[in-house]
Amino acid sequence: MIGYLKEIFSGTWSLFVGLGITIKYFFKPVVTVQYPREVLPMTPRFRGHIELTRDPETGGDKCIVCGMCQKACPSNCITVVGDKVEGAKKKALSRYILDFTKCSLCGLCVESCPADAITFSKDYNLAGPSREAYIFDLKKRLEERKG
Amino acid sequence: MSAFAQTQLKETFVINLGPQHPATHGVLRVKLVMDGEYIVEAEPVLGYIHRMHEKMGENRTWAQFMPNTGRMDYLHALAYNHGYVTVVERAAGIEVPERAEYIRVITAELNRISSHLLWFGAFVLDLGGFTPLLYAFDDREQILDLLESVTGSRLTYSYFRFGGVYNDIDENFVPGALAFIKRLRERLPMYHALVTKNVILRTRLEDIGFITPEMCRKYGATGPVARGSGINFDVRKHEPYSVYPEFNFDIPVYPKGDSMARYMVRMDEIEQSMRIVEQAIAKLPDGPVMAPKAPKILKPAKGDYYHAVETARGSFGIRVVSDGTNTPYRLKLRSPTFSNLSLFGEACQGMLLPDALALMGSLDLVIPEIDR
Amino acid sequence: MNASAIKQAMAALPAQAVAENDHAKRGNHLDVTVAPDQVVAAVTILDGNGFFIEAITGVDWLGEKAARKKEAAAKAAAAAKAAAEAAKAAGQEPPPPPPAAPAEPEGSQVDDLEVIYDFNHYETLCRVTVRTRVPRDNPAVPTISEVYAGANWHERETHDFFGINFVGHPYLVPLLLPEDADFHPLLKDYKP
Amino acid sequence: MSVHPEVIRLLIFLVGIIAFAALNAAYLVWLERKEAGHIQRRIGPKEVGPFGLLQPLADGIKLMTKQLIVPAGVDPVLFRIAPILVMIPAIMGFVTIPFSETLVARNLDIGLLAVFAFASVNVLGLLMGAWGSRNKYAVISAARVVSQNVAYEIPMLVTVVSLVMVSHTMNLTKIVGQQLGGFWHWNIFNFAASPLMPVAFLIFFVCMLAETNRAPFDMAEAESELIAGAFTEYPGMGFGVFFMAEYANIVIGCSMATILFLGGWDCPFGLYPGVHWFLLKMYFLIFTVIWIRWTYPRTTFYGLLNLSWKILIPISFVNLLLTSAMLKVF
Amino acid sequence: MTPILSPQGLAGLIFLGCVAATIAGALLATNATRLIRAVTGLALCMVGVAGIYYFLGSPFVALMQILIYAGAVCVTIIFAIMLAEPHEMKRVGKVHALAGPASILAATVLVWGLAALGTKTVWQPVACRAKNGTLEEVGQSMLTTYSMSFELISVVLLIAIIGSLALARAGRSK
Amino acid sequence: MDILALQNSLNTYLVLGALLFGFGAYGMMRNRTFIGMLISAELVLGGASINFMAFSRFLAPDPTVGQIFTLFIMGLAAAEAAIALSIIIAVYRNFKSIDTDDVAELEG
Repeated sequence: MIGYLKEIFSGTWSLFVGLGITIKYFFKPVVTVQYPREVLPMTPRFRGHIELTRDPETGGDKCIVCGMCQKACPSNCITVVGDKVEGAKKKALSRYILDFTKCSLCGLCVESCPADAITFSKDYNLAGPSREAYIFDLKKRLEERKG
Repeated sequence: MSAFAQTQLKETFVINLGPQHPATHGVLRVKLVMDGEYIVEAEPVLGYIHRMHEKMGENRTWAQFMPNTGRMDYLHALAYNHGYVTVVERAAGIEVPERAEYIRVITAELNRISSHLLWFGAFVLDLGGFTPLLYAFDDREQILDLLESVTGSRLTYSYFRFGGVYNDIDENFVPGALAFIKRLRERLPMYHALVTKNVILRTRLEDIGFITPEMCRKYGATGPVARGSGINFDVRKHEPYSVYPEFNFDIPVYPKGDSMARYMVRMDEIEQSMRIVEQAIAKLPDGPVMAPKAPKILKPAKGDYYHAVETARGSFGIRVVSDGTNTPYRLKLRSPTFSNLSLFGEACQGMLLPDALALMGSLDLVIPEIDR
Repeated sequence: MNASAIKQAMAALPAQAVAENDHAKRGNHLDVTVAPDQVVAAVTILDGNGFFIEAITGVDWLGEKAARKKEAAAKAAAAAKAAAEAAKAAGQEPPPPPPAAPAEPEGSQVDDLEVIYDFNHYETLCRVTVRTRVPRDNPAVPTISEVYAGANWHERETHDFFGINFVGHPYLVPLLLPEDADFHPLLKDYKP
Repeated sequence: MSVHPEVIRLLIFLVGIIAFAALNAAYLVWLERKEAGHIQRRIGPKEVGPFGLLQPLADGIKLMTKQLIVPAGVDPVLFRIAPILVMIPAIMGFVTIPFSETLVARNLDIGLLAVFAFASVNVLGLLMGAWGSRNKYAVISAARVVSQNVAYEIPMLVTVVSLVMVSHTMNLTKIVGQQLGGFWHWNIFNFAASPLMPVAFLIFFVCMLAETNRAPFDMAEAESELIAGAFTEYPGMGFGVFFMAEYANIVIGCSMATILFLGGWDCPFGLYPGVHWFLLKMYFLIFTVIWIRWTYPRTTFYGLLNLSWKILIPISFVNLLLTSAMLKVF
Repeated sequence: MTPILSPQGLAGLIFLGCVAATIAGALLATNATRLIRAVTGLALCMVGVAGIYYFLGSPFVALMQILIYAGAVCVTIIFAIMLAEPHEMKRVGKVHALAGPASILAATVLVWGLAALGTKTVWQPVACRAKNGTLEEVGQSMLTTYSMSFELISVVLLIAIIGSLALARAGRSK
Repeated sequence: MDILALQNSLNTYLVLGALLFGFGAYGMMRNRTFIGMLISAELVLGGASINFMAFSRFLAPDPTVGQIFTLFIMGLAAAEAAIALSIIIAVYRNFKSIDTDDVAELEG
């Protein structure tokens, strides 16, 4: 009989303890980020989709069209197209196609790049109306991205 | 048909639990033969998100397979990375700098805590309590922030490389990790007061959902499921890898074998993982984080190699068969939950539906890892 | 349970080969190769010694025999060449060309599928790998799901991926692949 | 043709009650989401209107614009009749509830009985909806609803009987009238009637939770087990009506707890009694109901029956005996 | 003619509604093709009867009627249907070709006889009534004059509980 | 006839009671399942109760009697329902049918 009452009491007490915890949190400030209103900055190492880096001297890309990124990519989402430039020894990048629908953001391409020509963007607000919207030409993006 | 099934009336009906069901946490389907609310037979039906990782491995280079490993168990991705890099390093004979191993252990253990926290929340959600899930998420976010600042990703890290780690930790990481541990130490008693000691939860977990040690052995259960049945088996102690022998930690073992035992094992493991992280941070040596001589193009010697790591869900074994080329000849991924789930059919016979769901939750299923 | 005890126990099986491995290098302690009909016996020994099942899988050795033959031929040719050169250097008559590459035993033109069973022990560290080989054109192995209930799913999975027929399996239907799948993706000659 | 004032009064009250029930249901959803949000350290609805106050409206419009699908294979009559059958008793329950001394639609002498009589019909509606859905989850849910309600009606009614013994009437207005004059007169502190009165209040409250299928006794719609239980097949407003009835039942249950134990419209300090005190107490109880839901995991079936048969029923009988003994003694 | 929009008129309207509910419910209960609908009919009928009790000056009995019939008996019956006939798509039962017309005939004769008997008889209203039939009086006489039958009813209920438990358990142990 | 004042006449109730009784009798004859018969029995009881209540309201010197009788009938009906349903379930366990004819055949 004592045990029975004790059990009831301890059980009920545990319930009240639970209520006490939740009401304490009820009065604490919220911890969520109101996402579209507030935007958190991404950490420096955040791996977004890749982006061509700007060469500070020429203002263009640094790509040497070696195709290492293309080879390193596990999902075959990179296509690098280069043109032979008259006079110059190296090829110049004409198009850098990233099929973002296939990309798994693993970062192997950035690691494999011998010229540091690609880097991760910090852009995570990606939305588009169609699949085609995710086939990026990074060269074009670089040109559009001023500064 | 089990003995239980035969003693019952043949008034059974079939329920399809899933593939879309709130309690299966993914696309798992369980075909239940029920007598009223009692389960007569249960047959998990797998393969709804089967992606054939093993074949993918045969079609890409050793390094290219790395992102796949984190995508199997997205909750404890770093352990999977760890298992894969270690087996390939073993095959190729790459020495890893000590600092890299320490960083691997620290991040993997933090990841284990995050996995257990998510499990804790999801498990209580299975039992009908929603709030603990969000409290656990609050804590888990802190870990994910830490890991993101180091690895650049929040879920599928692909952080480890053959011969080290991709990037050294930044200066904020160590204070951040210590602050997080302090915070979680303060929060854990709250979890216990809110959930563990709650009389409703206790009636739902205690003495229900028994898994015997013999069943574990026959089905190959590992991890918290086995430890909840009194089996002192943890790959980190049993078959030490990386720098785990350097650390002083306990393996929580609960002999009872009910759902509560598995719950307690995981809750205690959070504390043990925090201990490991603290010790590793204290001992963290200086030095490079990448082996200097790590080859760019890997061609491990012919032969087959096996390596197992302890993930949050049990022993993840990976067998690679190399033919000496730059692609694996065969990759076998032995996922712990596959074995753990296989005993569900036997364990839940004669149970009530809500108890069976509690049992299923206590197995800590991650469906992509089962289906691979 | 140490490896040598298991080795001794396994020695009773006919037609077996047991190799002790360097655990640090290969990740297992014991490699037991048995004939397909001995699998159940070998697994029963492990069961009696308290091992738990880790996994069952297969490996497709397509082209292995051809490669080996080629290798043997190359080796023989190289040996012959070396011998000839040695003889030439010694100023002797070149020896008669060696007989054609040693004929393989009959029926061996078909490559093998290897079935690998991994076992481990809860108390003491001892990983045992049981291997068996079956011809690709008739891959049939007796099931061990009678011994280890957990083998049921692993065998179904292996059946999915390799088409290996586990004779006596209670429910050998696709587990991970679609119910009506009749292809076996991990075979090396599988083209999607 | 002159219209009798009593008729007009009844009609006004009827309209008022329906409006009150519907508005309450809508804004209790808002309260529930907001409270859950803050307990979980989030905000809850905030986009529609200030503090998300128009969210119930948006939800209502959404539910109403959904197609009313009657799935193939269901019993169409039962399927359609069940939401109504759940809603009508919920509205009827309001008829006899006195919100203040004068604010009562129909002051029945046996108002207490009326509330419980109408509340008992609720089960029938749920049962029919679940059975009519021809969904296995719904049928399991139906079986649970019945056992739960049967098991909890007993301690609830026994507690209420002991209260009726104390107050000698089943007229709700009179029951409150006896408790007027400060919180020490309330039945919950009426130790002269039975020392177990606070416990009786707890029992009543727990039974009320179980009767209204609220967490932690929401096994009828246990979403992690039975998806949505009895409501699994209901689309749009069919589901909405069930939902409204559930909240209306909570309001009735909390009102009854207020009237029976907490002195109804009485001010705790004996000053200025009025409808505001009633609403304050009732909404505090509703707040507690929601608070409980977002704190505890769900019980199981046997846990629930154990609680009822091993704890609540014995204690409520002890309370009954004590009350009658005290009545005889004093 | 009583005006509709007066308390009496409304009461009359509601009374007619109750009568309609009773008859419709009874019709449904006896003629439905599915048992579950028959129970719905029974519930409707009993709610109607409860309304009629209300008009007969006894709200207490009316509410008890709702509590017991709609809240308990109908629920129990539905429960039994669920337990016993999970696949109740078939008709209520096999009926002999003659059974329908014959039973209609028999029932009509019965109704006509009873109704005629009731309406043709000249009832003698009592001059003075000792009591008003209030709840207090009901309770008092239940515990004084009719205490024996009250006790008997409780014994019957107890036996019913034990009996049904015994019956239900007997099948389970097989 | 004042259709809105019907509730004040005894005959209305007597006819209604007779009707319910008749429905019950008809259902008893026609239905061939236990549950159907049980429902019909409840109708018969309801008809009888209406008569009791009506007489008690209009004629009896002590109007409590009818009410008490009705209450007793309700108690009996509840007990009857409980017993009948447990019988039905027991029968169903044994014969897998709640059809009276099936049970009779199996017995013979």
